[in-house]
Amino acid sequence: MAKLKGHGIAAVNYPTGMNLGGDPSQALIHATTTGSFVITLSSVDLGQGLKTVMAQIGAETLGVPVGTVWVDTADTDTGPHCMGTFASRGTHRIGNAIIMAAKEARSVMLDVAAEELEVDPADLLTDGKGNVHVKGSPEKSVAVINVALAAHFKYGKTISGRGIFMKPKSDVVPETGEMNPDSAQAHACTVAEVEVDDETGEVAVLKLTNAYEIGRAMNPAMAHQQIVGGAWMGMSHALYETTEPYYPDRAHGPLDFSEYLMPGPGDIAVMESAIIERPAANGPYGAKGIGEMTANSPIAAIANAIFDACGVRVDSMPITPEKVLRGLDALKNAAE
Amino acid sequence: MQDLEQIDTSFFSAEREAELDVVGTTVPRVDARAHVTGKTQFYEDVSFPGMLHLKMARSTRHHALLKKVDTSAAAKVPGFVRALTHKDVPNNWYTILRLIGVEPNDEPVLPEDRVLFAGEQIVAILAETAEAAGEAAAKVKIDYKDLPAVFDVEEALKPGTPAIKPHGKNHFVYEGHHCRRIRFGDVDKAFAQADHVIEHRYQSAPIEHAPTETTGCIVKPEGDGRFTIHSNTQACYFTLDNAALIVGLPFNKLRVKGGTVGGGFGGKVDVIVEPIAILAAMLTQRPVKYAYSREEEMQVSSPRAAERIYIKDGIMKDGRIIARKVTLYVDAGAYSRHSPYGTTKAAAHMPGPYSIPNVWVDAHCVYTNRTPSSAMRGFGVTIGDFALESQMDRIARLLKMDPIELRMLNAYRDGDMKAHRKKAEGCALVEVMQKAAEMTGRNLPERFRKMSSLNKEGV
Amino acid sequence: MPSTIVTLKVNGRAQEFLTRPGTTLLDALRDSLSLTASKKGCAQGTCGTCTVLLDGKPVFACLVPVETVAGRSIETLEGLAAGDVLHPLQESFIALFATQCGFCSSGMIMAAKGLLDRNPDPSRADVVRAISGNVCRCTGYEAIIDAVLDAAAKMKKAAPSRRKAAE
Amino acid sequence: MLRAIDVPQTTAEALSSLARARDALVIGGGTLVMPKVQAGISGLGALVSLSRLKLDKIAIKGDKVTIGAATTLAAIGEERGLAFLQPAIESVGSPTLRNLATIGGNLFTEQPYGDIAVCLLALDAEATVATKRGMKKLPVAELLKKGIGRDAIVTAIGFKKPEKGTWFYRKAMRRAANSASIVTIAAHCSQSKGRVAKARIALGGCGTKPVLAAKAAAALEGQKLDADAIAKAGALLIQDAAPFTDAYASAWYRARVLPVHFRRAILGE
Repeated sequence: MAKLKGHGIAAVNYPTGMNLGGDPSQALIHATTTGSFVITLSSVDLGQGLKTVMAQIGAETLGVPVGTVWVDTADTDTGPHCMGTFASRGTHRIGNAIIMAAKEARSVMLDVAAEELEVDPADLLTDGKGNVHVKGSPEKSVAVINVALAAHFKYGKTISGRGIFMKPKSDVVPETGEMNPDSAQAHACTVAEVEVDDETGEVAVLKLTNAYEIGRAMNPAMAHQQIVGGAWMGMSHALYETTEPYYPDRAHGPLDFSEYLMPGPGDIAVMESAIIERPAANGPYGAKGIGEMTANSPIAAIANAIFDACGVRVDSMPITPEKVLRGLDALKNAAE
Repeated sequence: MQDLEQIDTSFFSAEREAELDVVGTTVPRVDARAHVTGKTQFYEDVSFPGMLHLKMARSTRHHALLKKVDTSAAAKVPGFVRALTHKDVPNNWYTILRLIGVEPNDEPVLPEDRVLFAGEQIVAILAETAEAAGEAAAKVKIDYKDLPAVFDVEEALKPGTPAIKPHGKNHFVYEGHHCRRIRFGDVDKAFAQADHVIEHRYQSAPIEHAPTETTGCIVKPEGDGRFTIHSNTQACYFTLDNAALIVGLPFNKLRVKGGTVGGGFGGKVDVIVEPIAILAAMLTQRPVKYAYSREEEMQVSSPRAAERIYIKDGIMKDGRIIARKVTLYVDAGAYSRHSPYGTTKAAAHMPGPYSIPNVWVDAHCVYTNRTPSSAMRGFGVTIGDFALESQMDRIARLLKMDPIELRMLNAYRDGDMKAHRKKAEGCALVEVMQKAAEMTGRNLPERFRKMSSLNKEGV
Repeated sequence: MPSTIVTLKVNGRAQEFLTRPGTTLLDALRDSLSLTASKKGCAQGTCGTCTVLLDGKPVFACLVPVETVAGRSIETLEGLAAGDVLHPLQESFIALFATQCGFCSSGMIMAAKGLLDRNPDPSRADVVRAISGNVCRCTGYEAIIDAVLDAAAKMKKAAPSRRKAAE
Repeated sequence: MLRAIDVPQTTAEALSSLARARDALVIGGGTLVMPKVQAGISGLGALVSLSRLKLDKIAIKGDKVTIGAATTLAAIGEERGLAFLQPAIESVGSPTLRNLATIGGNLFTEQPYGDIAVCLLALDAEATVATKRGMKKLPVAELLKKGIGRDAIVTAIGFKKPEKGTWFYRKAMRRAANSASIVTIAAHCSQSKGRVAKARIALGGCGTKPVLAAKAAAALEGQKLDADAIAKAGALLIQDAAPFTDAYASAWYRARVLPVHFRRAILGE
């Protein structure tokens, strides 16, 4: 018995905001008289953290504390249109719509603050702590809540903004495939280290080292969540998952989580990752989107590491112990 | 966070400049406290008095004519309320891609005369409890006449294989073409000039999104002629628009309320459960719940498509790839759903993040008698990347080259023309490899350390 | 189908309700008592989203006919925080970003509580074992394991002072 | 749909409850029956629960072990006197499942689950079965082959604790924990003068129920437990096994790795 170790690498790009058909998303923002801003959307949070990142983008553009920005979403009666949360479009599309809406709302907020402070709006800054003040004289300031109250009760103005992001529909030239199918490309490289049991074909992923380029890590801890969870899914795809274990044979399809195989908490790999940022010109604060791409580079990196470890090239997913062992047997037979 | 990864600011430092206060910082998740106290409301956490439960009688055959559907035994189950068949559906076509101009309609909401996959929904049963609905659904008697089924993508395209689709072909038609094509340069000429030509086949099997929360919805009639749909859809308006077209209601009679979704990964964009549940609520004027069981989620909800990919490369001794020919088959299963779009995305992704002067892609969207596949995280790209990057490893070994150096040599850079004729910008493939090399303690030769996505130095 | 009256002690309070034969503990909690923190991810005992404590031990509530546990003590996620004060597990799950979609969180935290109640000083392997019946599709488990260990460390630190306060 | 769930206080009540309802099933920990109930098994009208029959005691006298049928796997795993079984217990499901699953239920579990039944078969355990006509003892080997009939209840399981160094267990899994079995091997090889006196080998993943590998066991008897003897016995395992294909592994793979895991089980690799 031997445990054979090997390394493999894979590098990928990922098209974010993939779109051929025009897929707009809208955002509305308004100030309440309680010192908060509400961002209204109809977009959906799948757990990736859309609500948190959208609040950050809104707060950044408005220049107010993130704790005073609420995201009200996923209701078609109250929120403006959004195509949905898929295709790594959430951060990119909705983020851009929020920036547009927040700029408009900010401009009204500064106009009202300017009236209150009797200065030119162009001379005003937000401090990110809930105040608007005059450039160079932080003591000459007014609280955002007071601006909101003044707007409503004194000037009869709404502090609000409307935003939309749309990439026009791109048709494909059927003869050549000419098209404009994405908004930005994110990048990843994974180096996998594996161990193959030469008697059973079992593969253990010891370590995944990942480098990602994602435009901008909007919230590093949440980018980390996508990285760790995505790389786990990639490892799972590489070695375990399928609804048809003997594809194209339809038999033996798993019906529950006992039969549908995925690595459990006892099977996870050591992970080390780094993020590089190359802001996208068309992304909100340069963001490209990270959600989908993280699962991709680990798959081939693991496949290549298995080859490196034991000389077996498995070119069908998932790479089950059976496929590896059949490969090892074939190598042995060829050598004999 | 203990081991939050570093953001390496030494790359692209000129482009990174921006003064940001909130973006780029770790702020706590706004939903975390509700998650850990159990207060987050998922769609299934609401319920209404008098709510009916919907369960489907499903096909046990891969491909068959429906000779007779008999619900009389089901109707005798205590708690049975009514059955719905295709006759009850005003516009009996799923339309998920109709809104963005993808035709033809090819999937009935409830089948009229035939089933195309095992697990296909045939008759909807409404009952007072989930148990009664399940028992009644099991008692729907369906007489089938089996038809030949096809399960292999290349088999499906062979002349002589019976067509399983009404349009007479086992593949989607792209503007008159049998597949989505990319034609860039002249691959055949380049193969003739190449030092090496290698071709390999890659294959994947269908993969389930496996969210911990299964797909489902609860539809409530509001008494003013409107219906509120509590759903875990990934796309509220997509669901609203498609459902309205099927049930024949003006769009403004529907209201979709989503919320936090218990995992999506692309699996909750199909709009399969909502239209039939709305219809059931319309016909009974009672709240209706249609939630997939775990078994349905695993075997009936659309998976990530299986793909078969042939890659043929023309390579020079120095490592330059001068031609790449890709023949790709997406196993769409019985119906289109989002697969025609995913296949286009797969074609556009070729030849991977590399600048190759001659590229030829035929990407086929093929119908077989299996569960329809659809979007999943990395749609159209994930399996292609497995094939591309396995192939790159093979090339490196063939040339006895370092696999990082081979990739860096061929990596696309700003200004390069991609095979689908879009100029590359914002590239960073070179840099992620430089970073990965550094992290794994590999010293790249100076030529490769100096490479950049911004220019052609070292190529 | 005669219904029966069942009494449970849920989160320290006696709860009485009417139930149809074969109703699971999970359905009883969710439908009869409106305690919806526990989720129904599979109804087969394979996902762990319904994990609650039965007399202090974690069980899959979807596998327990509620009539068979009448009179016994149940803990759910709703009972974990003392008013506004979160349990250390809850605090650590927030602080270490151990939740994403949140659907597994209730079961994960209850499985972890079952562990920490019996073993205040768990190893990483103990934590892995304790949550091995719980599926998470988002996080890759690492943050969850870290959060449970973090909570254990916090509770250990707090324990001596708590004892002192009691004296 | 269930008409009734009965939670009797005595075994006699449970038996009469079963006798009354022809469409009733016994339920122990619920890990086998409840998934079926919730998937909507047809023809099931009632459940008779063992939860209040107090069948959850473990008694160890010398090497004689008696375990109540409703004892949970978790409780067995915590019993110091049964430490030899702990690796097997740990290999079943998760701690959460083991807080419900019972040893009696394990006897009725279809492979590739039910590893404790594989152990009980290797231990030549005996089940105590309560029927209308009274109590009877039934070897686990026979119970696994024939079942006990619809209206009987397993109340206890007894076996002799193996001597130190004579018990071997290994389960090949797809995950570190919470995995069904690729193949499971449980073997009791009593030894005398450095040679195997008597061997009893049971296999999981090699049939719908655990099976005895009689030919391999016979080949081991009289031999030293060395690599050569183990390899020879390992090659014979398949003669008594009928590995199957499921979502975990193909029949080919199970058969192919069976001797490997057998060797690892015996040598403790």
